[in-house]
Amino acid sequence: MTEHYLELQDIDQARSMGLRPPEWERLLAVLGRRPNLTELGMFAVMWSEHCSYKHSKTALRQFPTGGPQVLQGPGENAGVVDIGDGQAVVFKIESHNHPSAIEPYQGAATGVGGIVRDVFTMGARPIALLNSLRFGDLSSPKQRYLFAGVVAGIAGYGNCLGIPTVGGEVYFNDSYTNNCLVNAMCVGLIDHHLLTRGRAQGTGSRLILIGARTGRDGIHGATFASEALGEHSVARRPAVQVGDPFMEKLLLEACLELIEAKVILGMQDLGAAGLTSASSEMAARAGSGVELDVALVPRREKNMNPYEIMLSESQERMLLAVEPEQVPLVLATCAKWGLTGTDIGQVTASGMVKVLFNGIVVAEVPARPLASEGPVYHPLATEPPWQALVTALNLAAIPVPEDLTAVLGRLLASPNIASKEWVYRQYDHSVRGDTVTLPGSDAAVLRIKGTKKGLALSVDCNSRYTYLDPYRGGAIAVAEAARNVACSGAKPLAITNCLNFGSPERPEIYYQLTRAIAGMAAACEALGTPVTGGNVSLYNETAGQAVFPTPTVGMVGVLADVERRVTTAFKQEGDIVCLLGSTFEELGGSEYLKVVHNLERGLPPALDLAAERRLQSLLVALAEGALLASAHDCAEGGLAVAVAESAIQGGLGARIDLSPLASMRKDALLFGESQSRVVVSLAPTHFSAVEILAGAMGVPFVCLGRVEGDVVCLGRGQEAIIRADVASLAELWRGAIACHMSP
Amino acid sequence: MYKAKIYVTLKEGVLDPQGQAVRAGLISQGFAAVEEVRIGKFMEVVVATHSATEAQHLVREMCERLLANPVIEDYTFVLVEVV
Amino acid sequence: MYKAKIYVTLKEGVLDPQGQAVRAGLISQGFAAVEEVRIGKFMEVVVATHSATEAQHLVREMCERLLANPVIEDYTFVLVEVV
Amino acid sequence: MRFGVVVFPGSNCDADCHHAVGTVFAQEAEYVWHEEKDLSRFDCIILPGGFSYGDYLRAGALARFSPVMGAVVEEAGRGKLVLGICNGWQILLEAGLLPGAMLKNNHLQFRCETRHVRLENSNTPFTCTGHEGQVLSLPIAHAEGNYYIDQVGLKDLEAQRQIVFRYVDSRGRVSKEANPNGSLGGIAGIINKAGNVLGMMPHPERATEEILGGTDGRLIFSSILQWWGGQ
Ligand SMILES: Nc1ncnc2c1ncn2[C@@H]1O[C@H](COP(=O)(O)OP(=O)(O)O)[C@@H](O)[C@H]1O
Ligand SMILES: [Mg+2]
Repeated sequence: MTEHYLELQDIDQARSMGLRPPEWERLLAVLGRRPNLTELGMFAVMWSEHCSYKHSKTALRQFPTGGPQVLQGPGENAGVVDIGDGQAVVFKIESHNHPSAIEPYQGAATGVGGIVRDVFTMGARPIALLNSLRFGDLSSPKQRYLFAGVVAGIAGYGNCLGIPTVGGEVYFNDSYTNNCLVNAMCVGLIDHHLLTRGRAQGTGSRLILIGARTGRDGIHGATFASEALGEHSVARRPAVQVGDPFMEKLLLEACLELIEAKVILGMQDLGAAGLTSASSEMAARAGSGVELDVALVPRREKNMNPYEIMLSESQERMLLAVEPEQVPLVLATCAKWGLTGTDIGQVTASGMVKVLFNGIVVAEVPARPLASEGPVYHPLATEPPWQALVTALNLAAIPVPEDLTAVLGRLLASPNIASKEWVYRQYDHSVRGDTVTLPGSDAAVLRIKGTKKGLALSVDCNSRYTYLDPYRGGAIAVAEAARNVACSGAKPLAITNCLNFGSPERPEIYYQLTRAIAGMAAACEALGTPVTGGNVSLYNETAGQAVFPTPTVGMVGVLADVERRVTTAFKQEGDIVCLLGSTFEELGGSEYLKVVHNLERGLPPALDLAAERRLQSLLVALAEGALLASAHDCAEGGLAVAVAESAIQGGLGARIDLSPLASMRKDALLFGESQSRVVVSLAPTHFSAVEILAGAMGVPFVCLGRVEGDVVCLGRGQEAIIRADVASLAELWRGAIACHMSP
Repeated sequence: MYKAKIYVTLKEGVLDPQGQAVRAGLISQGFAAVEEVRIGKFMEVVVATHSATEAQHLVREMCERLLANPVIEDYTFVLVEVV
Repeated sequence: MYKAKIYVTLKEGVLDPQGQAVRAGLISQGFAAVEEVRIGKFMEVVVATHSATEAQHLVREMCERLLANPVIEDYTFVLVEVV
Repeated sequence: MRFGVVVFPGSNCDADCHHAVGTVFAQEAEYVWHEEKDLSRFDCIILPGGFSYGDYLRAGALARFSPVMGAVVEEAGRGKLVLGICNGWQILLEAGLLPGAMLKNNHLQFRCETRHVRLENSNTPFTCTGHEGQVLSLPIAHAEGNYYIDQVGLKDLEAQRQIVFRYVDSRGRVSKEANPNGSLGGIAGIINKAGNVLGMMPHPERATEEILGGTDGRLIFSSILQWWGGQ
C-alpha cells in the first residue's frame, strides 16, 4: 500500500477538505509544520462548523448556563440537572436534518441513535425520547414520503431500544420543502454518584473501543475529495448510514453495567468525526493526551487506512477510559453482551493525540487546539430588508369570516394543529411502564419509580414567530415550552436547544441567529431555566432559500408529587372553565391568518416575561394544591382551539361566554394567539381558592363558562358565535393527518 | 404478461445489521463454515404487457423510483414471460 | 467457497401485506400495468467449503432451521462457486 | 410464587414484567439470562416483549435458539406455566411451542395504543379469575402481530378452545376496525393444548397500576396466582 496518509499536504489539499486559507495558516502555527493527510483530515473535520461551532460560538455565549440545579452545563455530551434525592436528569437535543433529507428512515433512525448515546455516555439510563419535525406541505408526495419515512425511522430505532418516545412536535410549512428538520431529544435518569464524563483521565489508563466494527461510513464528503486515497470512489460511498438499534441496545446495557460497576473513568460516544473527536475531546477535557494504534480497531471493510479509520462515522461505537486492572472486567462485560471490546491505546500526559498504525506514528497533533481551539468567527448581522415588510399587517383590510364554526373546523384540521396521533401511535410510548401522561397533552409526564416525583417534558418552537421576529420568537419558544411543562403541574427546570438556521455567512441569517438566541436567553433568565446544552444546525437552505429560523427548545420540569399532575382533557361535567392571562387583539403570525387568509405576516404576539413567570408559578401552585381538573395553554389557533382540544380529549362539551374578555374583532378574540394564557377547568368547590390564589399571584383570571353536554358553544352574551358537537370536531382533529397520509 | 424477479441488495460497504445478526445466529448454531451473510429483498412483480421491451422499461423505472432506494441499495432483475 | 443465493417467499395463500402496499404504491405512481406484487427475501450466504455437495447440504439445513419459517414461507436457492 | 423473567439480548419489557410480578404483585421475581439452562426453580416463566436479536430476519427467529429455550421447552413439558408477551409470543411461535406464525401488521406500521380484547376462554391458568366474553382494555405495542395459521390449524385451535383473546371493539364485537394488525379472526392470544403455555400480543404488565391508566392486565397475573394457589 502506498502510504498517502504520511505525505505532507499543502493549502490546496486543505482547501479541498473545506479549510479556509486563514484556517490553514492557523493549523501550520499550531503544528509548527505541515500536516500529513491524516492530520489534515482530523483538523478539517474538527474545525468544521459541525464540530467547532465556529460561526455560532460567540452568539451562544448569550445563554445563561448556571443555576443551583445545574450539575453540568454545555460542554459535555449532555446537560445534567438535579432533581433532588440524589437523582439527576441528563438531557440533550440534536439535529439530523441533512441525512434525513437524503434517506428519511435511516437518517432519522441514526439521529435517535446518536442522541441516545450522548445521554448514556454520561452514565444515565435513557428513559424518554422526544422529537421535533418539520416538513413542507403534505399535499406533495415527496413531503409525505419524507414525513412517513422519518416517523418510521424514529419508531424503528427508539422502539427497538425500548425507550419510550413520549412527545414531540410536527409542523408543516413551505420553508421546509427542500430542507426538512429532524431534531431528536433524549432524557436520562441517573444517581449523582454515577455521573460520568467524557474525559481521558489518569496517565496509563487504557482506551477501550466497544461496539460496532468500523466501516467507511460517513467519512466527510468534503474531506474525501482526493481520489488518490484509494480505489473507492466518492460516488460509491453512501452518504447515509444504516442504523443498528440492536447493537445500540447491547452497547447501552453493557455501558450501564460498567457504570454501575464504577470502572469507567471517562466515556464518549463516537459521533461526528468518529474516533478523531472522541479521542481528542476526551483528552482536551481532561488536559491529558492519548495514544492509539488504529490498526487494532476492528474493521468491517478491507484495506482501510488510518485516515479512514480516524474519520469514519460508523454508528454504535463508544470509547472508554479505564484503569489497566479493569480491562479484563470490561472485556468480559462486552463478551457477555455479545460486543467486541478492543484495547486500542492509552491515556498519556503529553497533551497530544498520537495515532499509530501497526506501531508507526501516522499522526501526532495537540489535543486541545484540535478539539476546542478551532477558529471562531464573528459574522456580520444585518436585519434583512424584508423584515419590516413582513411584519406590516393591516388588519382592517382583512375581513372577519361569517361562519366562525367552519373556521374552527378548518383550524382543527390544519396539520399544524390536528392531532399527531398518526405519528405517536407508531412510537412505543408506554414501554418501561413510567409514562403517566401519554402523548397528546401539553407535556409528557413520567413517574420516577421509588419516589413520588414526576418529570414533565416538552419540545417547542413556533418558527413562524421567529421568522417574523427572531427575538420575540426565540423568547416565545422558551416561554411556551416552560408553559407546557407548567400546565402539567411541573416546575420548569432547564432547557436544551437545537438551533436550525440557514447559512450564518449571510448577514441576515446571522441576524436571525443572534436575535433568536438573545430572545431565548432573556426568557431563560426570566423563567429561571438555564441552558444546559444543545446543538446547532446551520446551512439549512437550498438555492439561497433558508428554512424559517427554528430554535427548538427542549424543556425538563419536575413535579414534587406525580399524583398531582394535570392534563389537557376536561374531566367532569359541571366544572368551571376559566382563562388565566390576558387577551389582546393579536393576529400577527397566527395559524388562523395562514390557514384562512393565506398570510404569514404581522408581528407575533407580545410576550411579557414577568407575567409569564407569574402564570407559571400559579399553575404549579394550583397543581400542588390539587385545585385544577385540566389545564391547556393557548397556542396555535388561540382560545377557541384550546377549548376545543380540551373538549375533544375529555369527550365533553363546554358552554363559553367570552363577554368578560376585552372587546375586539371576533376572529382575534377566538383565534388570536396572545401569549401567557391557559384554559383551566376546575370543580366549583375550588373556584374561590383558585380565584384568591390567582389574585394573590397577580395573574388575570376570568370565568368563561362550564364543562357540559356534548357540544362546544362559544358566544358573547346572547350572541352565539361557534357551535359544534364534540364528536364532529374530534373527527376533524383526529383524522386530518391520517387523511393526508392515505389519500 | 411478464413477471419480473427483482433482487434488491444493500450497496457494498453499507452496514447490514440483519445479515450480521443472522450470521452470528448461524455460527452459534454450529454452522461454523458461514463466512458472510447479506440480506436483501426479492420481489416478484407481474406486469400486464405483451412487449418485453416495455416490461423491461417499466420495471427499471419502478426500481429506480420506488422499489429500491438508490442511496443505499442496488437492484437487478430478470424478466420471464408468463401466461 | 460457495455462495448460496437464497430466495425466501411467502407461501401461496399467505397474505402479503407488504406486496399489497407496494402494488398500491406503484399503481398510484402511474404504473397501471402492475398486476401483482409479492415480496420476499433475498439472502446471500458464503460458506467456506470446497465441496459442492457439502455446501448444498449445509445451506439446505440453514434454510430449514432458521432462514425460512416453514409455516409461512418457501425457499429455493442456487449455489455458485466463488474464490 | 417464583417467577423467572427471561432476558434475551434485545428484550426491553423485561424490567416492566419484573416490576409487575415482583413489585406490584409482590412475588419472587428473578431475571434469567438467556444463556441459563436450568429453570427448574421457577413456577412461571415469562418471555417478555422487546426486540430479541433486533427481531432481525423474523421476530423471534433468532431468540428461539438461545440456550435458555431448551430449558423453557423442558419446563413447559413438565407443566410449568410459560407466558409469552408480544415478542415472547413471537418466540414461542418460532420455537414451535405454539402453532402458527406472525406476519407484519397489515398496515406495515408499528402500533402502540390501548385496545380492547375479549376473553374467549376463562378456563386457563392465565384467565381463571375472568369470565368469557369479558372485555379487557390493554396496551399493544408491536409491528408484527398479524397472526397467521392455516385453515386446518385454525379449526384445531377453535376445536380445542385454544384461542384465549380476540381483538374487539368496546362492546365486545369482532370487526375489521377493532383489529389493529390484520390478525386472523382478530386473534390476540392463544394457549397450547396442555393449557400451560400462553402467548399474547397485548401487554398486561403495562396495565397493572391505576397510575398507568388502567388495571385490566392484573387479571392475567391474579389468575396465575390464584391457579397456582389452588394447586
Ligand atoms: N444551541 C446550543 N446551546 C447550548 N449549548 C450548545 C448548543 N449547541 C451546542 N452546544 C453545546 O456544545 C457542545 C458540543 O456539541 P456537539 O458537538 O453537538 O456535541 P456532540 O458531538 O457530543 O453531540 C455540547 O456540550 C453542546 O451542549
Ligand atoms: Mg456526543
